[in-house]
Amino acid sequence: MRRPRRVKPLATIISAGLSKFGRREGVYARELFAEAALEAFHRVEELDPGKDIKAAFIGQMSEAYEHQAHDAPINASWAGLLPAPATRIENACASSGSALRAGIMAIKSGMYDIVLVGGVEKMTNQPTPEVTGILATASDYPFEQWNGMTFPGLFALMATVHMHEYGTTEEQMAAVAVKNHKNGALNPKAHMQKEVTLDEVMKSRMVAWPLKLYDCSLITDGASCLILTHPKLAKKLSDNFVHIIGSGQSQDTFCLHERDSLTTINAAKQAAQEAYKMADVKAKDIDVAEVHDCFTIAEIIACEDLGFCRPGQGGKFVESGASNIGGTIPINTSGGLKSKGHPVGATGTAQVHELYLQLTGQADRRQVADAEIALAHNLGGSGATGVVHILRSA
Amino acid sequence: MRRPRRVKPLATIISAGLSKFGRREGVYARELFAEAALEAFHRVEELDPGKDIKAAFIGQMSEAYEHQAHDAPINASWAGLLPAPATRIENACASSGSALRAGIMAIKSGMYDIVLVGGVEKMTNQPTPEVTGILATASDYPFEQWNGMTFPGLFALMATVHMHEYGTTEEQMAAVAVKNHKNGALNPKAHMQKEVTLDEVMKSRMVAWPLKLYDCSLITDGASCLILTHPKLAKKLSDNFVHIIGSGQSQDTFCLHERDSLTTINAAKQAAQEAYKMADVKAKDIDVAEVHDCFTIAEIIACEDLGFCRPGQGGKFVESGASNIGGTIPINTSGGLKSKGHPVGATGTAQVHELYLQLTGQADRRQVADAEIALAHNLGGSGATGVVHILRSA
Amino acid sequence: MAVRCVRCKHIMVPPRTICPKCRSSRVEWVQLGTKGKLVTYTVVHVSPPQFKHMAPYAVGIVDMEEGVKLPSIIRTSRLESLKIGMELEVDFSPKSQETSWPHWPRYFFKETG
Amino acid sequence: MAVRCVRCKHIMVPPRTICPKCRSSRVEWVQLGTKGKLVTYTVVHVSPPQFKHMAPYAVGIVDMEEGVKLPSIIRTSRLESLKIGMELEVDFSPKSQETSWPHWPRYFFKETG
Ligand SMILES: [Zn+2]
Ligand SMILES: [Zn+2]
Repeated sequence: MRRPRRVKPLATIISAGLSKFGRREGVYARELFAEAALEAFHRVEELDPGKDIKAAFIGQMSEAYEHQAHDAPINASWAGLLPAPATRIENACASSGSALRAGIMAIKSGMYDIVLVGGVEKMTNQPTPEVTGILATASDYPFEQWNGMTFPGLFALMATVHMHEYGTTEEQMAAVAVKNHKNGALNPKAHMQKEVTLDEVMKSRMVAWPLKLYDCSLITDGASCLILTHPKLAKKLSDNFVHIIGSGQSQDTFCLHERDSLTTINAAKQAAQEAYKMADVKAKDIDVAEVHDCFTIAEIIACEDLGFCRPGQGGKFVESGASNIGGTIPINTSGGLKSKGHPVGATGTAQVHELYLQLTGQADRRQVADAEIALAHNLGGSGATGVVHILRSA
Repeated sequence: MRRPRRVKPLATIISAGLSKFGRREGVYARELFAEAALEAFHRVEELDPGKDIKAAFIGQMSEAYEHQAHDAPINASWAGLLPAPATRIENACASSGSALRAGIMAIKSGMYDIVLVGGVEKMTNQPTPEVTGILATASDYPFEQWNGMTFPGLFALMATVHMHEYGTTEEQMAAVAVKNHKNGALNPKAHMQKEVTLDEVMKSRMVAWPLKLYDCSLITDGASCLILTHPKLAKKLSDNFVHIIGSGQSQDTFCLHERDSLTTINAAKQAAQEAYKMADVKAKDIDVAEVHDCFTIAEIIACEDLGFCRPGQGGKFVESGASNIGGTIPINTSGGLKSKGHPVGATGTAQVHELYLQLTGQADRRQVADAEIALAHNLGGSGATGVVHILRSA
Repeated sequence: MAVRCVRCKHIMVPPRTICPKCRSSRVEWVQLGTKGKLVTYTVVHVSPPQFKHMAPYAVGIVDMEEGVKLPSIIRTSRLESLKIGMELEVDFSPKSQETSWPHWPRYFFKETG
Repeated sequence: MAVRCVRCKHIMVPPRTICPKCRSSRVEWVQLGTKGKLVTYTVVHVSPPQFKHMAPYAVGIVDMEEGVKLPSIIRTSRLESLKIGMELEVDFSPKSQETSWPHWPRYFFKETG
């Protein structure tokens, strides 16, 4: 295998933390965030977080769940950070993917030497129809929300075309769910640690045809965070660090009906090209990836957009087992949004948390052997925002 | 006067735009943002915005006004930016102050060479009690919202102590309103272009004792933006540019009851110290300032926190005329949040827009003679977030 | 219902003030026709509270004769008859009484004929 | 009602899991007393919809004997008698029937005696 050129890292991750994902009744977002932060702090005993961490960027999608905006200072101060400035970053489901980018820029600009990035969402205190409505605020109000479109609905519109153009089947989509639940069953932090059969997925109730309940990610409470620093400082602070060598973010039209193609998510494709170029790696160099499987069709499209398989072949790709743990490119070893859960604002950095574990050999029963280069793929909304990061083990 | 050392700029503002502020009925936030962006684009004809602007950071406080989250990509694409990635920054009333900082880091990190920063809020499609409720989400839900506290209420709690400790009077607070309305009457973009008398302010109806209607900033629709680049590139692109030489952001406890003192806003004081140090200037070097007069008491405290007068002397300072246009340090020449209006997410960069006009000699009837160094002071919530920027003419 | 860029003739729905193709800010209103073809569709079973009374209902994207596409609810009593490529026409008839939604021209699509 | 840091004894309201003074994560519950002094107050005339039925009403910050401060609604029939430094005591009696607010111990303050 070609050894990619070792480019200079943008920033280095010296620690990562994740709250338990699930229905966390009676717990506020700020407490979830503190739980994730404490785990991250415990990995780097040399760090005095309240003194050493100089700024925080925290992804959170909605003020509606807890009637609380301006949440970043709350979350940060609950994690013991004060007076370090905290800033909320919101790009729907890509909120913490974008927060990670803000953190990278903060480090790379030289304005701060150690920063915390992360995300959080507390969703389960609202009933499902309300959550559906809150999530729908990330789609266009006058054109999409007003036309009765939901998030499953928007991704279903893509699935319908993918099936029509490429012959993708409902069973292939279901195979994504089966794989990710199998992985999630190995992850003690996952919301649903339970395997599902193809038959169970196929027979689950319809949400937005052709997407069924088990094609959809979970409504979950959770938080995630990472501690970033300069590559040089990393060695002094941590024995387990990984380098960020590529970061891309791009944008497509907000509404689906404005796009030329519905079988690809251009923002993610462009973000990946940017990140690949920066990192000087190619799709075939990736050893393990977390992709944004908010719906099973999204993972199929992601595999195509990221170049793991050819356009239209994403369904066959997952069916082949190539993306299983032990396959050529294991995808969503954490269980993904599908089984680990999708606390919207937490998702981007939760993906990177899993890759941090993989690249530092701490992924336990989910460990991918000899993983050196990893990719995280995070979408906002129905793909108006795409964020891709590439990591390299130290 | 001591000439401050000319430090290397963090980034350079090559253009600025502002929508008309006011009740903009039937207009969406995205249209307001495009209006501000178009104005900024027209100032730099050499720029091809859709091609040259590489990223956008857009402050917006609430998804509730238009049932729309994930707004940054919408606002940016309405301004013709695609596929440049757009990210929403939310820190309540300091949202676009923080967005400006994200833009500075983006430039200084070398990841982008030209970025757009700005902010927008469309507030008037909700009735005042609902707006009061939406704004209250920027205060703590379980402890402040739940105890019936509103934003005027939180600042009133500070005013009560300021009056008790320093003998500050309701008339001194009213003097802030009179001054800022006088300035706003000279600003064609201001929401209320109308002078008010001390008597009118004193007799206006009570909102939260001792704050009356005319002590409160306006509920306004509006947008603002700035175009940032490297100092070197600025000369090629614009004849009217100003340098950002200091940027600070700090954080205090989220709730008022957790603070040691209620007569100062520590987050702003610390942000100012950081910015002054970076810029190597002192309070007395500032020629013109925009400060966060969400309530009249806030301007009084700001003048003390920024070192324009001694602690407790803010009331006498405004009464003395020192902060009038023509005074020793003109404050809120734009009319401030009080008279220009306070479309929450737009405020931080709207303040800098005014200072851009002042430092490039384009402030028309509000022009401060020979202004070279300017300061912007932006608060989030009841002062959990403080953001201060210092600018220097080219 | 839509605007067209005066410079490059790009048609925009939603209407906007700057053309995303050529960045011109000169745009003009255009009237779209009434017919189009279904590009894609889904049937929404789990809906937000405002649409609960309609569920399950079909939504889709319709390619109009002018080359512009519109998102829309597809009114049909036969959800199983929906097909990519089928012909649809605009239906302006108000059947529901949403009040809290935006003041935007309300439209639906239905099968032709 | 409050938690105290086991290491540095700092009392925290709202209760939290990491001490903001010494960053210890060992905290314990403490029971506060019932009396305190008014640090500051205001009378809210323009309120959010949920509190409209009470307006005008007083809110303030109360300094408890333990040195911790609490935000609270101050129940009094004589709004004009409020004064910084006045003595107050906790009043747990439920008088309103908020339902959509958090499950947090509900408290008010009133004048002593
Ligand atoms: Zn055009
Ligand atoms: Zn302590």
